[in-house]
Amino acid sequence: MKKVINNPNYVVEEMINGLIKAYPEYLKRVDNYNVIVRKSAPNKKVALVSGGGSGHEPAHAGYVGYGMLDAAVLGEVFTSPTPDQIYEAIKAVDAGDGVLLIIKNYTGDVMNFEITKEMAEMEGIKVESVIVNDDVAVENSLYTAGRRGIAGTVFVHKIAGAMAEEGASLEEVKRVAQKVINNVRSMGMALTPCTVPAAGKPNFTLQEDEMEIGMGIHGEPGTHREKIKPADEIVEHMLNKIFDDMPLSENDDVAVMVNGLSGTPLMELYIVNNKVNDVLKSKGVNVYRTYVGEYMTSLEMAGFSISILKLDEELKRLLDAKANTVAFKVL
Amino acid sequence: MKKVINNPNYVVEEMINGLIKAYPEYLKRVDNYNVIVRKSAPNKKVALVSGGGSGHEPAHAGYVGYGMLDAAVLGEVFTSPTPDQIYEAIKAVDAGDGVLLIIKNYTGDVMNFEITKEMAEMEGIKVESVIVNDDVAVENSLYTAGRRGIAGTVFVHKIAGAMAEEGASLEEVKRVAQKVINNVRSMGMALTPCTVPAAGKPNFTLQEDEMEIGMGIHGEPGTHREKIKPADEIVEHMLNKIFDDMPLSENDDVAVMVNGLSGTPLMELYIVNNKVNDVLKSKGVNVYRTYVGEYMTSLEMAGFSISILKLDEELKRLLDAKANTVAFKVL
Amino acid sequence: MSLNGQQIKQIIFKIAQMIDENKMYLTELDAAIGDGDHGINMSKGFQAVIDKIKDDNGDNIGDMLKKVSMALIANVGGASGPLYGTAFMKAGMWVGNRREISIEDYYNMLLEALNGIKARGRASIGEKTMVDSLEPAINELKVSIDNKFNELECLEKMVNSAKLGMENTKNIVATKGRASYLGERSIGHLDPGAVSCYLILKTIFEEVKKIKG
Amino acid sequence: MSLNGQQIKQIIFKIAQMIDENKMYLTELDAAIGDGDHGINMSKGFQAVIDKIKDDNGDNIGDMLKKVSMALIANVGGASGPLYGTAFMKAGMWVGNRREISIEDYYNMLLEALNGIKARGRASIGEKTMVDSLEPAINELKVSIDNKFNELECLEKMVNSAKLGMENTKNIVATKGRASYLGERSIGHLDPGAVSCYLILKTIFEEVKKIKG
Ligand SMILES: Nc1ncnc2c1ncn2[C@@H]1O[C@H](COP(=O)(O)OP(=O)(O)O)[C@@H](O)[C@H]1O
Ligand SMILES: Nc1ncnc2c1ncn2[C@@H]1O[C@H](COP(=O)(O)OP(=O)(O)O)[C@@H](O)[C@H]1O
Ligand SMILES: [Mg+2]
Ligand SMILES: [Mg+2]
Ligand SMILES: [Mg+2]
Ligand SMILES: [Mg+2]
Repeated sequence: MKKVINNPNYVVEEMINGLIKAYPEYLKRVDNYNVIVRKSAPNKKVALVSGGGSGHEPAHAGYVGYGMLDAAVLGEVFTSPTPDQIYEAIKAVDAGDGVLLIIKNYTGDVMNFEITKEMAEMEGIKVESVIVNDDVAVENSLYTAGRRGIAGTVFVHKIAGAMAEEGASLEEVKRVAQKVINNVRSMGMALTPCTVPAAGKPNFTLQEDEMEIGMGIHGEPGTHREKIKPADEIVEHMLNKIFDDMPLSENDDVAVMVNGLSGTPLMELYIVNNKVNDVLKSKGVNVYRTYVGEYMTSLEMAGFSISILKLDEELKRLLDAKANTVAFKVL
Repeated sequence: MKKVINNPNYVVEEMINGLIKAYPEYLKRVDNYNVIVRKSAPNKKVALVSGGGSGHEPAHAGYVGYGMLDAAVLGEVFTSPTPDQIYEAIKAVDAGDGVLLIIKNYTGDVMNFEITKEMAEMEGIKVESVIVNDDVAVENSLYTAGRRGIAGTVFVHKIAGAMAEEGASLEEVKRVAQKVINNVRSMGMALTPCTVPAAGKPNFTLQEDEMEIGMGIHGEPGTHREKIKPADEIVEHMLNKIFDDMPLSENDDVAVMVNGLSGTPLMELYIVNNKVNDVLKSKGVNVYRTYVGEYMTSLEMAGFSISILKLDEELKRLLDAKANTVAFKVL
Repeated sequence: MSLNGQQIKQIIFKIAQMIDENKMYLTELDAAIGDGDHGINMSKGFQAVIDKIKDDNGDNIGDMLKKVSMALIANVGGASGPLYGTAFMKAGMWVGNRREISIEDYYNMLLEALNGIKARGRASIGEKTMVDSLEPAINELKVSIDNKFNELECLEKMVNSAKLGMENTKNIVATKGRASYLGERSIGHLDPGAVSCYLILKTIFEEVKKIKG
Repeated sequence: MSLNGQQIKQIIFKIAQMIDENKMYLTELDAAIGDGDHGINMSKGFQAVIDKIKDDNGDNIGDMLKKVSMALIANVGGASGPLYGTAFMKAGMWVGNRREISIEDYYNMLLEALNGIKARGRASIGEKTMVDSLEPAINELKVSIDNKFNELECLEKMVNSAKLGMENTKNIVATKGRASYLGERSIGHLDPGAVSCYLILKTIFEEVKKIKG
């Protein structure tokens, strides 16, 4: 395990400290909790709370700030945070106008957030939640745990966050968050595994010439494993899986996110986007905005995901609204 | 070689296309050249041009935009761009107020940029240049090629860019760029090598438990190789090398950049920053701003660099001035 | 059978010890079809349980079980934390301030726990989860009680049924939890949660046998 | 010796061919103490040179050499591009619109080239660069011309001296270019630029010998 760390058991603690020390103008920590909140938020607005296991940085603490999240709850590496932590986040940011929980669809996350929601409701706090499930590598059916939540989550943070910043009600913020979820689809692939520090060894293996298509952000299995192909072929396959699940028509407006899982250089992400853009244009789809970078990573895993968000006028306006967070800024 | 690419010979071309397609609102390409310029710049201002080999993304094209660069010239991977390319960039952005070339101190870069400078001067274009040499892993003496230019370059782009945006003269912009260079020092380390696509194999090897201290961003050798140590010890050693070269006093103000070389996850960079911040505070140094992320990478290399910039009031003002580029934004 | 709070506390301590002994085993089971942390999670949680109730005098069984629940919820993490946490919470709510429990009480507590798990996990039997060992065990317990078998016999039959259910998870395609991402590839593997649940029921039986036998 | 433009053009073509044949060798030398691209760079550059001058009738030697220079500058990349480019540029500027060159002209052109390289690279002899084969070669050429040796003898002595200088780079610690980052570790390796420079001088001698011999 080649990592720049001190002790595998304290990576989350030291990471939080390093993050707060880097950006005290944006972030502060709730004492004794792995909860990061905005340095300053307006007194009256719907608060947005997200979170999940660590190891996906900049998600989610990097999205805490003006126009996005009010709090992020950080679990251990690849492990859902527990309700006591989530509850503390809710209490820290609730300003009386209600709290929206943005949850990625993993059994542990969903249950831990939902227990907390019940706890908070018992205390009279208005809490709503949405579950992001953009990963088309997993079939969505009543008889499975359903699609996983991956990089598309960042669009939910951005758009619901902009809506909340505008002063909308909890119901409105939830509505627009759910609209994003209904209109975003993603798919990932991996070239290499990653190593959870406490485990000390990679969570799976791939041969020198192999890749896994549909790989999840914790190394969950994808649709299949095959020999590495040229970037363009990989992209075409992944986009087809996305289109199968969410057909696009001519003149549709979309936002694109080409998300690096961490080990893949930006150069390759741009090469991927070159093809993504071509395919979309060839279908007559209008690419309204593109985001290429590392938004939702998977420790040191090499690979990427593509997310496509279908836009209407409301989503465009909110996507372009001002945001000022460590990892996502719109001037 | 595990890469998401199509053809090793076209990586730069496809990367440029993917970049422009991602950010048409920020960037455009000079036809037939590997030159990327601002979508829109004021008619009258000093123009900033930087560049170098590719493989360091987001450097330098990611810094083209409001408040930073006017053009970036992209060489082949790890290879200086040639004068015909640089010349095209100069011609594309010169608005009559002169052009500042920001060069990283590598023999090839320096000579190619200087030849171009002479060519442009012969055409009556006012051109000045500065050479960034922040890497303290290399001793600076009249009898060596001198310190290399690494991540500290981004501070030069930011601060000189802000000065130019304010409408300062070429001499003023050059003065402040040189002030940054005089006050910035960096040092890097690597855990893994990287592979130039056209070469197809790693440019050096490191054992499973080894790291190289002082490694350059093209895999140039550093000061020494040793067994991996805890993050805190590595940081302490690197900072000491920086302080040896640029002593800091109590109450000095500094900006810190913890720069990932690409393969290292953000989590580890925050852990590094946790220690950097502690060491600086223990010396009574005031950390004015911190930047943690991937600013000047080295293909898929795992590792990081630390840059320390000593600040005065002028540098603080310019560091905080508005910037709107793909990879660096200040609201 | 009439167990008092002190005895229940001792049983919980034994469960914690047993989980610790099976930490690697459970983790390996999870590594095959999940993320390889079930044993680690559970053991961390039950360490916290011990801390939380070690000074409890057992006078209020309901309160004690709620403490167990909170410790599990706050410390296990992952899917099994909220599930086992909910189970103990529901059992504790049902038992309330009773000072002793009978075999019928025990049945009712388990039933509440099962319903809590199913509601929390939106799971039913046959999805390759802990429900697959717990639900048949409870059904068997009910039949045995109705048949007026003696208490230890009831518990033994319950454990045997849990074991069968647990073993049967090998034949099931997971449709809940992480293992569901594997689809058909989950066949042939035991579900780690079903195993930990079986082991807990087995520990309860063995401890009651020691106390009563 | 009086070479005309056509003959010089043929010599340049031979140089391009020789560089191509030594592409891997030069690249390997560079891999040891640099970034492993010197042969690739040079071969790419001389391919461009051929393209650029293949239709040149050689009437204006100065212009032709400037074309060579531009092709090298625009296509070699790296450090050697501007250096060799400057060399041919300076040589071309000196020769101007002469239609033939003598051995003395040749000496002056080389001297201009050397000075160009040294200025561009801020290098002097003993820094483990191409200067280490070029400068002794030029000095030797001067002495031979002053001694009124015959022309082929002058060139041969020049090449021998270049060879000695090139071989001596093994003993030098690099203080310019990428190899300088290696410090002491650069000892024991030939400098790739010194080798390519020696090979170019050698090719020139061999071609002149063919033409004149
Ligand atoms: N929706 C669910 N309903 C009931 N049990 C579940 C559900 N999801 C997971 N489980 C149980 O949880 C176990 C996994 O627990 P654990 O490994 O601790 O959590 P995680 O999967 O979050 O790492 C599974 O073996 C299964 O028995
Ligand atoms: N400052 C300098 N002055 C003279 N020659 C130099 C200088 N720097 C490098 N060289 C020459 O250039 C050669 C390397 O060329 P090449 O590999 O093509 O460029 P790069 O080092 O940029 O990859 C070295 O072997 C050396 O002879
Ligand atoms: Mg697990
Ligand atoms: Mg887990
Ligand atoms: Mg080289
Ligand atoms: Mg090179």
